[in-house]
Amino acid sequence: MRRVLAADRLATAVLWAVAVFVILVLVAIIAYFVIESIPTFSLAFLFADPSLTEIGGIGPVLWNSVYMLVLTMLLTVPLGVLGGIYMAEYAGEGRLTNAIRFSQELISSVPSIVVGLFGFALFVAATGWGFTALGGALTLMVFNLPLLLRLSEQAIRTVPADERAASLALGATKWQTIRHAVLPVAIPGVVTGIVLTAGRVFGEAAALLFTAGLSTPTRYDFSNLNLLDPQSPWSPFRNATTLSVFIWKSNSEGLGNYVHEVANMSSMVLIVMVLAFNLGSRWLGGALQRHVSGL
Amino acid sequence: MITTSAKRIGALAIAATVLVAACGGSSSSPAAAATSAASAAAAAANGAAASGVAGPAACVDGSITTSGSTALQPLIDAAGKAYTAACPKSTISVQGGGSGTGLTQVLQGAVQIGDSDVTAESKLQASDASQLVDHVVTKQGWVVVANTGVTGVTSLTSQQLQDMWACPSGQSAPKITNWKDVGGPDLPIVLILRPASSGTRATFKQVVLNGQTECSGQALTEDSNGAVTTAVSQTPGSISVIGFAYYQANKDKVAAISLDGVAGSVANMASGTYKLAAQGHMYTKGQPTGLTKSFLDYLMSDPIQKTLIPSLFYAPIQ
Amino acid sequence: MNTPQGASTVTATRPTPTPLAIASLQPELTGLDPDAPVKLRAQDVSIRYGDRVAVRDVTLDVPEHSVMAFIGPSGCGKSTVLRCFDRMNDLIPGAAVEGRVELDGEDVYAPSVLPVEVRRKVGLVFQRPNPFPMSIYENVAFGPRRHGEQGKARLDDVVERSLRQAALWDEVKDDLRKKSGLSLSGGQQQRLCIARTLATDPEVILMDEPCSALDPIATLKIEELIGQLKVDYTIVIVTHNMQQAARVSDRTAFFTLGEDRAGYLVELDETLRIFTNPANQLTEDYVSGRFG
Amino acid sequence: MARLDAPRRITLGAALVVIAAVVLLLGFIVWRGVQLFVVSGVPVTQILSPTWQPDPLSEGTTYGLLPFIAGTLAVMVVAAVVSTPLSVGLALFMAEVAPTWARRIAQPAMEVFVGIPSVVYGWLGLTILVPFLRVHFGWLGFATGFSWLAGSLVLALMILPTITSISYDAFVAVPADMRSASLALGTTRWQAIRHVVLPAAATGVATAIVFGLTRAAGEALAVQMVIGNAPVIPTSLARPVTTLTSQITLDMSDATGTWNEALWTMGLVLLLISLAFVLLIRWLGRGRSQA
Repeated sequence: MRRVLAADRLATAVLWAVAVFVILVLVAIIAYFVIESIPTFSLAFLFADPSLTEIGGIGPVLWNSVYMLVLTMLLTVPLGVLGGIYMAEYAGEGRLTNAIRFSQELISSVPSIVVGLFGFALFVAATGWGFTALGGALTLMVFNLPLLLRLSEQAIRTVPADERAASLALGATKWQTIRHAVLPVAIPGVVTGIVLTAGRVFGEAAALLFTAGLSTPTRYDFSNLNLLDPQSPWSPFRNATTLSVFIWKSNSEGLGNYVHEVANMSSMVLIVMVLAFNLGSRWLGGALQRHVSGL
Repeated sequence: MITTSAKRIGALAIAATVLVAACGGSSSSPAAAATSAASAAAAAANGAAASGVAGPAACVDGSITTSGSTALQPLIDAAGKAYTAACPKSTISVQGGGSGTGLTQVLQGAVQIGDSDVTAESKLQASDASQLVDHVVTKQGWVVVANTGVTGVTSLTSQQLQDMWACPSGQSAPKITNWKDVGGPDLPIVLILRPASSGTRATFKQVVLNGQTECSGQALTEDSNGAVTTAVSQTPGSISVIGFAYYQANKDKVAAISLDGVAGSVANMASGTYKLAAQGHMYTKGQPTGLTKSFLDYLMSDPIQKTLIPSLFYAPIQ
Repeated sequence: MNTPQGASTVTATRPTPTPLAIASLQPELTGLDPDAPVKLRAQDVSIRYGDRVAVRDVTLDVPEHSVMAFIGPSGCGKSTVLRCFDRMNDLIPGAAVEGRVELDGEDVYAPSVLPVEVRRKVGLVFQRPNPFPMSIYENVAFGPRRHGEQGKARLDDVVERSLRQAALWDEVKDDLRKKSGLSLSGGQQQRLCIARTLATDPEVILMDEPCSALDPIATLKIEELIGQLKVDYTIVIVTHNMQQAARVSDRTAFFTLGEDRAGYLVELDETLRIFTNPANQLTEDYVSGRFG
Repeated sequence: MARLDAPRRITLGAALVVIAAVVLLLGFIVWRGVQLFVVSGVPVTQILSPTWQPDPLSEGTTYGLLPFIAGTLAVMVVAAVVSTPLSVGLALFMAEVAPTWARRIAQPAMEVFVGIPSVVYGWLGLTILVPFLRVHFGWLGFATGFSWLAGSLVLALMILPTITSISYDAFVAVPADMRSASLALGTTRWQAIRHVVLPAAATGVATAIVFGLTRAAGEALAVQMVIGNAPVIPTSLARPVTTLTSQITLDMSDATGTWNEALWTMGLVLLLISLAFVLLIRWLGRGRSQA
């Protein structure tokens, strides 16, 4: 009896210790970057151009991260959500469903560097586009689409069968039912899925090395709205180093003097963005949930 | 092979590139032009202040990308900045990636200029290399650097370096594995190599090692000049090779070692007495035109050769 | 403690002694032993979940080797009271028990008493059969093993004895180790759960609506089993089924919800009395099906 | 097949894009991956050689991928060994032990962990872990700090949230009944966890670990920054080793010709490894649905 109780106490203590340790590691990581960044950080860092010889800034790469995010989402969201609708509403169990599901699982386990190689061969070399934001976004789509499709499917599946039956019983067609009865209820879940997928775009680097390019053009002219002009910051046909790639690049190609400071500050900005994204998505998901259920 | 795949879809690809390039090159909506003009003066002043280098004699609009050698990158990057500062309607993207990247990509048409530390012939098949046109724009050098903890060793001979680097046939370790054998402290030597595909490593192997194979088994391999610099500065007993510019930017973090009694300096390289040097190549696929030609010409002009190149620790081409 | 309400105030409407005293007046009628020692006792027990009072001021005694049934409408706190005897309420965050709960005269909520010790003496059979996803044998041997029994022969003995007591032995003896507990029918699963409880050698068995998920035939088997088990054990059973309470129990406690939504004990008496001539109008209404 | 209405056709089309992407990706990688054997005529068995001598300028060019495959597996396995106790422990804590307030901290913390990009982990490893190992564990043979262990520790941190969240789901999926049943039999909480919750969630936890391994096998940049990239068969945790992914990132940009083909073959090998993991996960999942 005493031994059993001692084991229980010990195990509880160990589990607490593990939890505290892991959380402390996380806190330490964040604190490290914040503390390391404070002496050199200024708001100008967020907007200035990168430089090989001085501290510079991350303006263009920050813009590129946001731009790539939007572009990837523009490509991924319609396909992912529509595919999710198919899987949840139309697909029965069968070979096709099985094939789609297997494809999902396979792609989500393929190393991102391999997806990057694929993107390089297809979207960079074969198309002749060179390194472009579009090539990067298409590559990111390849491995974000299955995830989003899965998450939307799950969100749609959680809508109770009663909702569908009620709508169908009123004489609505299947599509009307999906459109007006199912989707509105599933929206919060779908949005959470979109946000989760989007978060990965911020962090991905390996798949973008060989697709969106490593250079950081400066002097963005935001009044240039010509989407085909590689000089325009709005154009998908241009190099687009994202913040994650930039951190890797500044370690490998930075000239030395400020590599540390730049990488630390960039990491901090990246972590803060991810944090904000997380909090934002929780808030958005909650707000949507209230909005939908309040209707 | 990338090249075969590229050829197959060649026609399509070229069509696409031409379309994009055409749209890109000729695009100057009135609004954009006005804004660009307005910001031109400021940008030019900015650029000039940053580099202290005069721009090109004549501007050509457009957008090009160069990629390749990280050793050449600081030079091309600075030249590109100076060019676009003076010519606000042109964009020059400068990427690293390594010499092989530059050569492969210029061959594929992914970039307009491929920068390389080595000749195309040494990297590509003859049929591919013959499609490329070589533009030698500078001479660059590398310094053997050691961790600052390695005291008392300021110069090494080629023979010593060979004994530290190369594997005698049938051996898994080099002849010299401790600094004390070359007059330094009692500290194991840690070799830090670049990837076997890198131009820096190829040049060092050819010039210093006489083509002998490196003992890669126990060595660290780091990706690029920057990563090597970080690793050498951190790792006691380490030795590696980095470009002049990277050394100059990190003088206080790593210790330079003279080669055969000759210090790695621009003057020694220019005079030909420092042998760990090579020409910096910029390759185009076929003869250059438009902005590409203008940029290459600019690189050969006085502001670059006489001002920028020495300031970044390269040597001019006479 | 607040002024006593609930049970005591309600029974006070009739000039009779406490319910237990009534039962003891007619031993010849019920066959109950009036001198049987008290096994479980709740004294002024109130149970709260956070701010909400779930049950208030329950006072009752359960004599040894007898069966007591708890009946009453949904949400009246029968299960809550039941579970304070083996401290399973401790597992619900925010649950707090006031008053005194005794097992053999000892306070089970005393700081020095460990829930684990209480639960070894007081077994609990759940509403839905919940065998572990392991073999029948392992299910029954689970408790003894955890309590330190290692010997194979003794474990075999315990398993066989418990399964026999639970009237399941003949049905499962051939595939004790082959079959998962989950592969049995609902009624068999519930008897397996009872066997599993018996294997830990408890003194009291609490049953929380043990038949509500079972069909009538399985229910009957469990009821027969309860009749056999009371010889050796003290049993408290919560049930929704009044016939079941009438069939299996010696005494019945009727709970209901007060105005404040808190449950309280209305009346406790021998079962025959509760179903034929209850003291309280509420009880009468409930057992005759007029409310609840 | 019945006639399809428009919405059905459109949504089906979207779903088929996933299959198309997989087929295209598989086709491409396989096609490029076999060039080494088909076009350059390197014997298939040569990739099992321990010698990586790809430089066409040196004699005895050999495309042995064994150091990379062995390195990938080695780094991955040690990462899982380090990460599993921590992440399963944390998942158990969150599912079984944590009071509400602690869970409210731990859950969002895990989400933030998932969100931290891998390059950031790599950068941390390079600037903190590598020097730390060298300075404090130099006596154990960490001459440079760049090592198998450094790579595994960085990976362990990266896969921690993956294993945690999947095994947490597995623990939460164990019916509350099971725990109550155990406790009602007079077991301690730890006994209930050890003998009821853990066995019931075992396949889920196994799946979580395999997911973690998959992620570890595929991670490129973070590992490459701290592992030293020496193409040798791993023999000591303190020595530099290399992996498939890091060699691809190192050489892909510079290697041409047959050498380049060998890198695509590495990509193919990686793909086969992840395929094996997917099949393993499916097999585990099947076991669970039967139970």
